[in-house]
Amino acid sequence: MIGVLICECNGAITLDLKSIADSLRREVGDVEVKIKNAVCIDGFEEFKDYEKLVIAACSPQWHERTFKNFAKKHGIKNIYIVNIREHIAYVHKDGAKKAKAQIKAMISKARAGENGLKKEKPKELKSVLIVGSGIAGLTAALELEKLGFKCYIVEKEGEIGGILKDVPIVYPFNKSGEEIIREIKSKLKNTEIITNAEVFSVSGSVGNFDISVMRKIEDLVEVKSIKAGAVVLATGIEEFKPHDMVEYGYGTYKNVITQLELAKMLKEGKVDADTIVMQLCVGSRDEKFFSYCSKRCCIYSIDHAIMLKEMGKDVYIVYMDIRTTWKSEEELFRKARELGVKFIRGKIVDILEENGKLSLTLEDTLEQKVKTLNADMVVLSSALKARETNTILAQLFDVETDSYGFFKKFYPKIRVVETRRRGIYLAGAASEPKSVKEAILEAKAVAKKIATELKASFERARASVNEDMCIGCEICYKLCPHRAITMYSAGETSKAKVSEESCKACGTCVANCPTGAVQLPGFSTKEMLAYIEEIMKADIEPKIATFVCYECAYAALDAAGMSRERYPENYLIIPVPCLGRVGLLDVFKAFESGASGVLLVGCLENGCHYGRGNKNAEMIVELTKAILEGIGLEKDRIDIIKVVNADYKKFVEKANGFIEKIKELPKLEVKV
Amino acid sequence: MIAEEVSKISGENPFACFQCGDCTGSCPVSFAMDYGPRRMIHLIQLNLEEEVLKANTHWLCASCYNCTYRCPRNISFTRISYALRNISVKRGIYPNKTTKIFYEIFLDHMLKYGRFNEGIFVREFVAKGGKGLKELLRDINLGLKLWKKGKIPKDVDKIDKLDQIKKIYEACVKEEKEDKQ
Amino acid sequence: MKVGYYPGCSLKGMEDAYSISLISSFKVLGIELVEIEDWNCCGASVIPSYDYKFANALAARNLALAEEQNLRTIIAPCSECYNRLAYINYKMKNDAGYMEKMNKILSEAGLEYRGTVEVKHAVDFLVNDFGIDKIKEKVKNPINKKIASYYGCLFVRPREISVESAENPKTMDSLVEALGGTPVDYDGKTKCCGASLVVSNEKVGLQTIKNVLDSIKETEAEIIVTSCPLCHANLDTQQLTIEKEFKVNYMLPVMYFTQLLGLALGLSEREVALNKNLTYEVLKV
Amino acid sequence: MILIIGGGIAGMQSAIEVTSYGLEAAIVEKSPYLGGNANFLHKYFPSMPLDCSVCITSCIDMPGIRKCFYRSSIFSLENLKIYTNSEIKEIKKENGKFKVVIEKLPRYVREDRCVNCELCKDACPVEVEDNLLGKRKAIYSYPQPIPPVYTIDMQACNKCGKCKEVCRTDAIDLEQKPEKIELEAEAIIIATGFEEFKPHDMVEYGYGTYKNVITQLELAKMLKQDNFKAEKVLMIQCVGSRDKRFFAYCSKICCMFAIKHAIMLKEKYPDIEIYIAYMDIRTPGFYEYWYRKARELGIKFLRSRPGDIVENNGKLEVYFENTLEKKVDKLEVDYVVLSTALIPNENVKRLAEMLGLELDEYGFILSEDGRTNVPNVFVAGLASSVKDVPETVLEAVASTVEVIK
Repeated sequence: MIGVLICECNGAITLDLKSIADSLRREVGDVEVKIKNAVCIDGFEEFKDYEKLVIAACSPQWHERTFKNFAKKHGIKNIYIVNIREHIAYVHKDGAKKAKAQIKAMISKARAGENGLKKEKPKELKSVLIVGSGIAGLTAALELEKLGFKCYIVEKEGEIGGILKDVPIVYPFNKSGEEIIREIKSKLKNTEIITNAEVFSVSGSVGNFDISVMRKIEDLVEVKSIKAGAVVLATGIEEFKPHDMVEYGYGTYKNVITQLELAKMLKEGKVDADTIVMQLCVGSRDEKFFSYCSKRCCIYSIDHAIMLKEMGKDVYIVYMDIRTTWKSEEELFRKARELGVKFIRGKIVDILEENGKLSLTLEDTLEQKVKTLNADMVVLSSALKARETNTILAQLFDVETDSYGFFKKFYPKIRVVETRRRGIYLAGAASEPKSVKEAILEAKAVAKKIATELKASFERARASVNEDMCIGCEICYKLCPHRAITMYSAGETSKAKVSEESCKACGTCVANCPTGAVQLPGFSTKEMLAYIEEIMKADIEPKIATFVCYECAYAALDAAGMSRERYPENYLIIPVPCLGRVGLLDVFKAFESGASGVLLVGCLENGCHYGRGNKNAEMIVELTKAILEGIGLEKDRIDIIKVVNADYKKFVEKANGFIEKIKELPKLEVKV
Repeated sequence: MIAEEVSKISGENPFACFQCGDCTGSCPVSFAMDYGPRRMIHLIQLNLEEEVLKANTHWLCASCYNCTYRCPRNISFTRISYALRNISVKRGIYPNKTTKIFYEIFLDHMLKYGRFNEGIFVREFVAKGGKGLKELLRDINLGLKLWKKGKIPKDVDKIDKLDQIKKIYEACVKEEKEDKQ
Repeated sequence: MKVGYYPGCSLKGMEDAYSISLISSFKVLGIELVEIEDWNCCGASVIPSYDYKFANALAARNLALAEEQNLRTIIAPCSECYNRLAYINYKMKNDAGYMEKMNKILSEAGLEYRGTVEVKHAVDFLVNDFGIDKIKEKVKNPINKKIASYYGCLFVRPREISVESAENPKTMDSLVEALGGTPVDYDGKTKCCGASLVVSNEKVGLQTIKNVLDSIKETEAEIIVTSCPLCHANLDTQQLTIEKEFKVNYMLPVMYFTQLLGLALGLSEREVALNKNLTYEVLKV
Repeated sequence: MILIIGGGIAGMQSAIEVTSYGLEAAIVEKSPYLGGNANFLHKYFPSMPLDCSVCITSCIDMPGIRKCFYRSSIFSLENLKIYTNSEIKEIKKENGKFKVVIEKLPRYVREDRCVNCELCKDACPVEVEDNLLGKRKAIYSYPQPIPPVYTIDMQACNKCGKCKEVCRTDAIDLEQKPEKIELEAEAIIIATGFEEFKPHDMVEYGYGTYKNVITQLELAKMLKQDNFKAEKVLMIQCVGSRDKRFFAYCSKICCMFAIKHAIMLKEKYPDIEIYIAYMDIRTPGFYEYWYRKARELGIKFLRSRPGDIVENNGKLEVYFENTLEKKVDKLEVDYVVLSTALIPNENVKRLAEMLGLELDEYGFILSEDGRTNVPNVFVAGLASSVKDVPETVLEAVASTVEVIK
C-alpha cells in the first residue's frame, strides 16, 4: 500500500483537491489518499510505518528536510514529493489535470522503486597528504595537526618553502620568507616532510587513498607508499622568465632582471645600481602570454621600490593600473608615492644597452609623450604562472586544470578549495595567483573541509553496476563527471565499478549505459520509464515532456511560481537529479508514450552542479534531432534551455514560445 | 559609431584596448603624428569621429605592424588604420592631393590592368598634378640617374581575365551597399 | 625542384633587378620557379587603404589561382606581397566564417579557394626549406665582407605570419654567413623604412629611412642586403636624396640578397643585374 | 553552542560549516530574513556566466553539490537555531562562556504556524513602497525567504485583521510582544557585514539632491526589480574610497561591482552607453577576464575623477578631466552611479564595546585569519575587511576551523 497525502497549504493550492483525491482513489489501486492542511506544521502521523508515501505539496526546496524529519519520526521509509504549488497552482489557470497526472506518475515511480539509501562507511584514516611545502602546504599541515591529523608533505625540491623562501620581506608580515617558513616548520610535530620527492601513482578514493611517492637520495630512488584520507594540492606558483619578450632583452642584458631576482639581491642587501626602473605586467594581462592579472606583482614591486628608495636609489615604476586593494596595500602605495618613487603610466617598448647603461623607450600616456629613460637596472615584474608539474599531478589525481595550468576550482564562488573529485583539495596559489594571507586562509579552510569530510557519513543513494550485464564499453567510465567509475579486468572483457565514496548520484552513467547495467536507486531505468509512461497519460494536448534538473532549473521554475508567472500546463514535469540523467531511452520513451515535444531545462553553461551534465544533455539533444530527422520527423520537437533562479523569466518566455512551435507541428502518431 | 565601423572593416575591436601606450612607444612615425596610436584608439573609444578622421595618424601609418606585434591585447592598430583610411576615402577625406591622385590612379590600374603599371603611372601622376614643380625637377634629376641604370618605369602586361577583377570589385561594392541598408 | 612563384608588380617593373637575380641564382641552385598564371596585383598598401575587403579579395584570387594550378607552395619575394597573401591565407585557413565570406565574393568571378596553398617568403624558402648546407656546397666566390642584413617590417610581423621572431631575426644572417660574409648585428634590423611614405609624406618618409641608414652606418658594414623591393628602393634610391637633403654621407652599397647569392654562386654582375642599383658605383669605390 | 551574529553570506556559511561538523549553532539576524546584502544583489561574480545571488551555499545532504541558500533549507536543520528580527542586548563572559541576551522583536506572525501560503498578502489592503521589493503589502515576505514565513510591517499595518481572517493555521498574532531570549555560547562568530557609504557629504556629486545620482547598491536593487531605464550612464569609481577626507582604503570590490553591472546592462540593452570613470581598474587575478569583456562590449573607460555634476533639464552634466587626453571635458548623462566606499555595519561598535574588541580607525574589527583579540570570538566576512564573495566564504570556513578546535 502506498500512501498519498495532499496538502491544502491553507488554500493556497487552488485546485479541486477533493476531486483529484477521488479520481486517484478510483483510478489507482492499492493507495490510501488523504487531504490535509499544513503538512509542514503537523506532519503525517496517520501514515505511520508506511513503506512509501507520496506527498503533493509545495516545492521540496522548502520542506523536503522538514518532511524527512517527520518521516523519520513516523517510521516511514521513503517519501516522494510532488510540487503542486509552485509548479502547478501558482502558474496555471486550471492545473487539476496536470496535478493529477504528476501525482499518478509519482505513485508509479514509487511503486517501481526500492529503498536505495545506504549509509557510508565511516572513514577511519586520519592522515592527509599534502603536495607542496610552500606557505599554503605548511599552514594546512599545521592546522590539520591541530585537528588531530597526521600529515605527509611531499616536496619536489630539496628545500621547503616554495616561492616564498626567496622573498626578503613578506607583505604584510614584515618578516623574511625564510623566517616565516622556519616558524611554521618549528611548530609542526606530527608531520613528515619528504623532500626531493614526487608523487608517481595514486589509487583509491576519499577516506582511503593509496599514494606512492618517489624520493631521490643522491643517485638512489626510494619508493614510499602513503595511505591518506584526503589530499591537498598546494603546488604554488613560479615566476615566468620572459626570454620570449625579446624587446626587454631579458637574458641578454645582465642588468635586466625579474622581481624575484631582485628579491634575492635585496635579501643579500646588495643592489648594484643607482637608477632602477620597474615594469609591471610583464607577461600578465597580455593575450600572447597570460591574459590574467598576476595579482601580487603590484604589491611586491612597491615593497621592493620602497626598500630601494630607503637605500637611496632612484626608482621608477612603469604601470598601467596599480592594483593595491584594501587598506594596508593602499597605504603602502601612498607611502611609495610620498617617498618619491616615480610612477609612470605606460609600457616599456624597447630596452637598449650601451656601455652598461640601459636606455628605455616608452610612451608616458598621461603626458602623451614618447620618452627615453636612462637606467642602470630594469626590473621586470614578471607574470606568476602555474607550476609545470600541475598537469602531471592533475592526471595522477584525476582533477582538471585550466588553460594556464592552474587547478580548476569546483565552483569559483563558494567551492574554491574543492575539486571535482571528492577528497582532493586545493590550497594557495595552485588554483590562481594569491597573496600569502589568502593562501593561509585557504589552508585553514581546507583543514576545516577535510575535518568535516572525513568525519561525515552520509545516508544517500549511489549508482551501482550489475556485473553480469556490464559489457565493458567504458561509456560510463568516460562520462562520469566525478571519476567515480573505474574499469577492472574480468576475464576477457573489462567491467565497470562505482566507487561509493566518489559517486555523487547525478545519474549520467544510468542515462547512457547501453545495457542498463548501471543503476541509480530513485532514478533507475525502471523508475524513470514507469514515471514517464504514466505522466504521458495526462489528459492534456499537446503534451511536452519537461525534464527539469533538480538544481538551478528546478529553482527557476519555483521562482516563476513565486512570481506568479503564467505558462501553459502542457509542460509535464519529469524531475531528474541532473540533466545528465536524461538519455535517449528517456526521450524516446516520452515520444512513444505520447509526448509531442521534449524540453530539457538545466543549469547554465559552466554552471552544472555536477560538472558537465548539461553538456551531456546537449549531446543527447543533438542525437535526438539526428534520429528524428532520420526517421522522418521534425527535429524541432526537442529543445534545451539553461537557466538560473534569477533568470526565471527566460524560462517562462521559452515555455510560451516552444508550445507555439509544437502546436504548429502535426500530432505524433505512434503505432503500437 | 566610428568604433563599430572600424571593427566591421578590420575585424579588430578597438574597445578591448586598455591604454598601455605600447603601440605609441613602438611606432616609428609617432613623432610626426597628430595623435599616437594609443590616443587614436582612445578617441575611437570615445566616438570622437571628427577628430579621428581629421588626424594624420592613419595616413602616416607605414604598416610596419610594430604596434600589432607588441600589443598585449592582441589588437592591430595597423589594420585599424587601414579601416580608418577606408572610412576617410569613402567620405572623400584625403591628407593631401598627392595621396588622392596616387590612390585614384592605383585603383584605376587595378581595374584596367589587374596590376600596377609604373610606366603609365608616372605619366598620369605628373599629368594630374601629383607633383609640384620643385619636386618634379628634383625627380627628373633622380629619374635621369635611374634611366642611366636602365631602371625605367616599364609598362606591365595586362592580365587576361580582367573581368574576374571587375566582378570581384562589383561584389565588394554590392556587399558594402547591402550592409549600409 | 619546382616551386610556385608570385613575382608581384615591382619585380615586373622598376625593380626587375630582383627578379632577374632571383631567377638566375635559383637556377644555379636547381630551383625552377613556376609563375602563377594570370596573377594580379596583391593590392600593396594602397588598395587596403581604399577598400580593405576588395584588397583581401584580390589576394585571395591569387591563392585561388595557385590552387587551381596545383601549386602547393608559392614564394613571394616582395615582403609587401608576402604580407598580403600570407595573411589572407592564414585568415582564411583559420577562420571558417571568413573563408566562407571570401569565397562568396570569389564565386562571383567563378573562383574558389579551399586553403591548400602555402605562402612563403623567398628568403624563408631558401634558408629553411632548401637548406643552408646545400647552398654552402655551391658557393664559388665567398664574399668576404661585413654585411648588414636589413629585414624590414613585413618579414617578421605581424606575429601570425612572421617568418621568425621580430626582435632578433637570423635567417638572412645565416645566409650571409653561408655565402662567406660576416653578418653584423645592429638595432635597426627590423626598424621600419617608412614604406611608401616617401610618396605620400616625403618629409616623414625620408626621416624614417635615415633612421635605418644611421643605425647601419654605425656598424661599419660594407654592404646592405635587402629582401624587399620597397625597402631596397628606399635604402638604395633614396640614399642619394637623403645624402643631399640631410647633408650626410653614407656610401653604403645596397643589394638584394639574390644578387649577393648569385655573385657567390659564381654568376657575373650582369647576370644578377647588379649595375641597376643606384649605389652600384659606391661598391666600386 | 556557537553564536553567529549576522545572517548574511558569511554568517550562513559559518553556520553550515559549524553544524555540518556536528556542533550546535544559532544565528542572530536583525532583519526579518537571512541573506543580508545578498538579498539586494541580482547576480554575482565570479562564476562564468554570472549566476544568481541566492545560489551561494551548499546542500548539506550531499557532498560536493552546491545549492542555493533557500534550497539547502537551513531553517530546518536540527542543530541550528535561527533568530531573525533579533538584536543582541547583552553579552557577558562567565566561566569561559558567553551569556548572551537577545531581544526578538515581534514579526506579528508566528513562525511555527506560518506556511508561507501568501493568502494573507492577497487579503492585505495596505500597500507601501519597499526599497528592495518595490511595491509591497504591509504583510510581506521576500521572494525566497529564510525562514519561509511572513512578516508584518507594523508601521504600515492598520490592524484591520483581514490577514487573520484568511489564515487557517492561525499564524497571525497582532499582539505579539518582544521576547527576551537567553543563550549560552562557547564561541562567537561575528559576521555583521558591510554597509554602503552614502556620500551626502560629497557635495560635488549631488547625491541626495539629484534623483538620478545613485549608488551601486541602489542600481543593483533597480536591476533586480527590472526598472532601470537609461540611454547614457556614467559610473564613478572610488567615491569616498582612496580619499583621505573619507576612507583612505581601497574598497577592493567596487571595480568588479561596477564592471558587473555595466556588463549586465550592456547585455540587456545593447544600445546603452556606459562610461566608467576610474583612476586604476583593479581586477586582480582571473577577474581581468571581466575587465577585458567589459572593454570588448564597448563600455567606455575614462581615466578621470569627475569634479562636478550639475542637473540641467533632467540631464546630468558631468565635468571631468580626461587624464589620458589631458583635456577637461563635459559629458551629459541620464544617470550617474557612484561606486561608493564599503564601510562596516554600525552595530559593530556596540558589539565591540560589549566584547572588548579592538577596531581600526574606520570601525572594522581587527583580526588575523578570522581571530580577534578576544579569545573565542571570531570574525567572518566584511566585518573585518572588504572582501568579495569567495573570500568571504573562505574566511567563514577558515574561522570555523578555530571554532571546532
